[in-house]
Amino acid sequence: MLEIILFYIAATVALVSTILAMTRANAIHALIYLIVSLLAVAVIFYLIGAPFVAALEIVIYAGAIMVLFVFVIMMLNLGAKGDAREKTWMRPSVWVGPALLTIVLFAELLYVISSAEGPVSTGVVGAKQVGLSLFGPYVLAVEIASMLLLAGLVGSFHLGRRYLDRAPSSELGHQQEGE
Amino acid sequence: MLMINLILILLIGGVVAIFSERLGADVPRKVALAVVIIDLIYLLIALSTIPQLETLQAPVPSDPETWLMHYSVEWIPAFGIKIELALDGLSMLMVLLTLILGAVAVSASWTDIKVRQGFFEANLLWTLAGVLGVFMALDLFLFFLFWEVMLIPMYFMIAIWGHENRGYAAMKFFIFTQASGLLMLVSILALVVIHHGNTGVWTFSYFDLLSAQIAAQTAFWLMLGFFVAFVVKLPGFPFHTWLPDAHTQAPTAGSVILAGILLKTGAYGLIRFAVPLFPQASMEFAPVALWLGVAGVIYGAILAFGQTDFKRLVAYSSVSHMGFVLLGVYAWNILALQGAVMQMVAHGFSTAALFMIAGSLQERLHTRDMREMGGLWQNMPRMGAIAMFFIVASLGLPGLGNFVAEFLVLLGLFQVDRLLAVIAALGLITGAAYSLLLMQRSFQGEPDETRQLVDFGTREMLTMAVMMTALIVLGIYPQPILDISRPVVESLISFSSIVTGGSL
Amino acid sequence: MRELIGLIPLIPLLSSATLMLFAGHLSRFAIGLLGVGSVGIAAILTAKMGIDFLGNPEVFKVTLWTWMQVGTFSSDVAFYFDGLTLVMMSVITGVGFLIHLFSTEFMEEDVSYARYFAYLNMFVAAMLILVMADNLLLLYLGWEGVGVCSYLLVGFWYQNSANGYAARKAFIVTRIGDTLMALGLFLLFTELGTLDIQALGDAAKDKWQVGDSMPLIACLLILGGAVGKSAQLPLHTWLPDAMAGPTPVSALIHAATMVTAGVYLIARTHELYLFAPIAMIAVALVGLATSLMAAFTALTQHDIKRILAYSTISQIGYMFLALGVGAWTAGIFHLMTHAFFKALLFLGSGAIIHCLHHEHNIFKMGGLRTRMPVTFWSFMIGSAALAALPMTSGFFSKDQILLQAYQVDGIGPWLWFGGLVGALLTAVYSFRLVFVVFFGQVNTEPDKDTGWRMVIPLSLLCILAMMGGWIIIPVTQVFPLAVFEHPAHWVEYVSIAVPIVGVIIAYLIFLGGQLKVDVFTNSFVMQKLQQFWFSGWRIDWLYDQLLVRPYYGLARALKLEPVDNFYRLVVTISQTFNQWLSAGQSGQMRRYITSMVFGLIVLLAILVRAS
Amino acid sequence: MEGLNIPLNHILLIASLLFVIGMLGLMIRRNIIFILMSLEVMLNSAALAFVAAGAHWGQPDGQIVFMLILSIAAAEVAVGLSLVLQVQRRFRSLDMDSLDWMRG
Repeated sequence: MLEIILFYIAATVALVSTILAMTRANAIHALIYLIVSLLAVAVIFYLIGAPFVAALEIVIYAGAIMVLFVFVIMMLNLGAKGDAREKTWMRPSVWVGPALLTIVLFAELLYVISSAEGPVSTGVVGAKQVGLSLFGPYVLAVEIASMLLLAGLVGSFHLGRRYLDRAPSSELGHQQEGE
Repeated sequence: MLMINLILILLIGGVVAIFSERLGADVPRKVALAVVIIDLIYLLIALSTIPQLETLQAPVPSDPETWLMHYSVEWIPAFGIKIELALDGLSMLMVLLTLILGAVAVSASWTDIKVRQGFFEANLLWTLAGVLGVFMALDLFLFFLFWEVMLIPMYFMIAIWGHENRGYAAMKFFIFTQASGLLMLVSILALVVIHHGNTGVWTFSYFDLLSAQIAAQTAFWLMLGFFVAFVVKLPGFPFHTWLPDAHTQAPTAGSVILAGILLKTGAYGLIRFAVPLFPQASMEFAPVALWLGVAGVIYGAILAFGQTDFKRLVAYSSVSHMGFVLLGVYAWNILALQGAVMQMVAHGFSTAALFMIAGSLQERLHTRDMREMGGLWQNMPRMGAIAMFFIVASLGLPGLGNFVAEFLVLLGLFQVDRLLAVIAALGLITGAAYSLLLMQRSFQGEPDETRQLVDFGTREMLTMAVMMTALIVLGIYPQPILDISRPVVESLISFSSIVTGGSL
Repeated sequence: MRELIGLIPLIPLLSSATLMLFAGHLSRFAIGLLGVGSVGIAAILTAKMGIDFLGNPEVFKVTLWTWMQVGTFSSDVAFYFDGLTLVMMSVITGVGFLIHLFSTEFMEEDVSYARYFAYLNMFVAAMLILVMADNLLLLYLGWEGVGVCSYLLVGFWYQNSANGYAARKAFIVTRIGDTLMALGLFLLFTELGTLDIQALGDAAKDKWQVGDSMPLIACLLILGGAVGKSAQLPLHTWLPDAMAGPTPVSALIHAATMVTAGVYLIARTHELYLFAPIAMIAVALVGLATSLMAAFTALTQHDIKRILAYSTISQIGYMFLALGVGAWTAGIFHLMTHAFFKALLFLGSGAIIHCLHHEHNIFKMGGLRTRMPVTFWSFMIGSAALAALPMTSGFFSKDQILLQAYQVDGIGPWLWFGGLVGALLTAVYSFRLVFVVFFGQVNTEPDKDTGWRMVIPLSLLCILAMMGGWIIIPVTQVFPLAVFEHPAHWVEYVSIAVPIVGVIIAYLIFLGGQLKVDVFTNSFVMQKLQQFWFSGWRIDWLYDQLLVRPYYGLARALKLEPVDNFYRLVVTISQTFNQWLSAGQSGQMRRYITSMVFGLIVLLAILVRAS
Repeated sequence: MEGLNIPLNHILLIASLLFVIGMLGLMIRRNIIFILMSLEVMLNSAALAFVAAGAHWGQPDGQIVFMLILSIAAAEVAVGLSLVLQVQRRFRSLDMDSLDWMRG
């Protein structure tokens, strides 16, 4: 019974903080709400019997990835001017249309998932089981994930270097004239 | 092997021509001329070994062994694609015409081309190679391949060395031929698939596909695919509009090849493929094709009359003349078909020569606009006299090749449909109108004494002499040509009449 | 000897080719020698053949080679020689030789001397082929060949655009007739299976009945060709304009030989015409109408050559009348005498023009009788023959025509009467010409007199024009014998008297001045009528409005290629699609995402429906 | 723990709500940082659905897909953020709408 209440609280927190994260003007504020949302999702993971995933969610998602965001936002140094501009971009004319589309899509999803029945979980699937499948039938997926991460590493290393600044901006300007 | 060699000599000659440019700007044209002439001599030597009797023997369309030459090796056995070449009287005439006009074309562009001569001559030779392939290939896949091969170098010739509006003209030429070629490809593939469905054999060979059994409705659409491809090339009304642009913008050699040879591939295709492969469907379609032919004859002549651009006028005259070929093919009796073959040969010479004259004028006057010409006879009497010769040839003066052709076509057509023959005969009158207008506007009239123009020199006179001799011989003693094509034409007619159970 | 018949057209042809190829390397004397000599040799050979033939009148045929043989169609390059051929060849080479000789003087100052003789020799060759041809296709070759030579010679002085226009008009108008004739050939071949002239006659006897529609159509088509070439109504308009060419050309081509080719053609194919009586009547009516129309027109012209041109049209009309009434011998006879006296008149006018600084207007001439006596006498004799005054050559031939026309059942007397009116007019206009040009006061002084190369042809032609009527042409084997009953004597007397009356009228009006016609001619109606006649009955204008202008308009309207509009439409449509689609490529990420979402919604909806 | 006794479609409802919110953010935000964040939300919601489905069947496969998604998210963020840095350096702006050179 407690878990059920906890679940609905976590779900509410996740939804509210995500909505707030999407609508904030200040990037850091938004990020904090996002972290909250992730943590709430981690709680849900734990509740539905996936403790290993809950841990990963907190450590890697809320921890590593979000910190990356924080670093970048700090490097960009957006400031108050950026916030003001964000506000001007959030006019109703911008979001009414997308919102309608979103509602339609949600309605469709609702229709689809309404047919799902049964309890969400019947027991805990622990780290051991996950590890066994991971290096059993899913070993190829592990390899793919490692390749992907390597590619991400190389890509971000290359893109992050400052010497790209020397890339001929005149050439880019030229292209623009050529349009 | 001989036929492969003919094509290979030209293809390799093209490569040699590109590299020979390093030896000097005027080397490639000499190389090209040498290559074409070697090819011609090679062909003549090979032909001389065929006994006279055999050229007069009727080849059975579906039996390659009765043809003058036949060569076949496997290429892609999985689909039954072979490298299959064959030569009968009709192809032989066309191949000879191609090589002679090829040499003429090289001569026509002797001084015309100022940049990248090597590549130009290479394109010229490759076009010739493609055309030879088209005239000799009897595997439909190979035929289609050569059909495309001759198109692309020609596109380059117009697009790179053409005149002021070359990009547009080259693109138009390309799209028209390419799109119609794709229709033909669809037809070829459908034909092969249907034949496979009936017999379980994959084959692209003309000889096998002749006997394919196709439902009438399907045959009609397949025939239409071939017909459109060939009529665009011919060009027949109303698919002719690429021609005036392409001709006007092409360099002289390009126009010579285009008018002299490339258009004939369309006519050849109709005679060789479109009708024999689908005799029944062609018979049903013949009235439409004949009306298109008549429309081409008259429409081309009227538009030629309205032009002020020398080359455009000649281009429209081609439309008119090739209308006679279409008439000849679809009248499908021996008179008309022989006339169509004659027209292919004679028009090749007369129009090529007119384009050479147009090119020479443009080189000297830097304009093709006839409103800026006039009285050129005074400045260049030799060119004037030669122009007069070819103009009266093109208007169908008896004693020159074109007359024999037009007469036979009309006579053959008259036996099939008198009304059409009467309308087509109007083309003789309108033909005279535009031809003489051309003469009047360019060479006659008020001369401009201040012009300093160089008359034709020895090289040009020699080239012209070749074509004039050819036209005179065709005009007063056409029998050798008629004898060469007669067995082919007769056997085609009898073949299709067996299939349709009657005359077309 | 017979095998050498091929040489007769070949020699002028070779000479022509030589002149074209080596024009720059030959002296003027050599050019003249070659040009005149080749026709001279042809004339000598013809004379030899003629003498042989008269001694032993045997028709023969020489086949040189097969021209084309396709399926059942076959045509040889073969020459057929009979009396009719002989007459035509004699006229062509004989008169042709004299005109060539005349030309050497007339053209001596022209820069394109060699070109002139090249064309003229080629013409003689083509004309010989025309008359010698054994089949209609070879005849057609000569037929078109003379057409081109005529075109080349009319437009000889190409520097003047008007000449070029006249030349083109000549060619195209005759081409209309030629095309009709070509259709006639197609029909004949399709119906009778041959184009060989003799075989056609035989085949016709087998397959046709008199009065069938096929022979009628075929004969009318052939008549179309003849009408074009011989400048008869309604295709006569080119001939007056064709006078733009050098005058000896007018004499040779547009008076003596080429324009009479139509007469020859109908005479040659008379066996077919026998199956189509209606076509014969059509020939007669065309001839009569033309001769009257042209005679009226000639009466009002100022230009000496135009007068002669209309007179030629009119005289050929007589020949057609003769052919139409079945008087083939008379028609051919008139063809020959006409060749003599009309060549004479043209050469005479050429001499005048030559000596009078290229003056063409007869009212600027006058009093030349004493200045140019040879020319005067040539003109007198020529005009007398033209007017058919008794004892001249024209008298014999025209008289025969009129008398035979009278014999025709039904319309005969009307034809005869029409012919008489024409004869009267002929006498008036021809002597109007003589009186205005040679009598009265001198308006323009000639700057030179005729040299021997002009005098000799003129004198010889004078003799022929006077005596030609005594020649008996050897065509009795060619044509069926006409059943000739001598008509009442009064008919004959009237026929003889009418030309004399005409001359007297001309004298009274134009020379003596006794007959005051000013009041009459100045009346409003007559003024209008004169203008109408002067313009050639407005036929040129009519064609201009009905055919030439619409054709030019059509060509101009179509110049920009309306068919291309369809393809341009295809291009425009694909460009429009291109614009639409590339407008979607806005570069705005959010829009892409939005459209992806939209797509997602649609896909999901499809999935939901499907499940 | 012996599982959670709530209907599966409730958790799927949460997941889809999170997904559409992320998508809405993707569509309405112009700042690249926010776009990347929205992507994170969407990836996360998808991961939630996977894990829930896995839990429903008592299988570890859902969790494995979560880990795949995690690595994708990590790689994506790494590359995306370095791109953000480049964009900021070159254009002095993070406005997605101004980066429309690919306009057709």
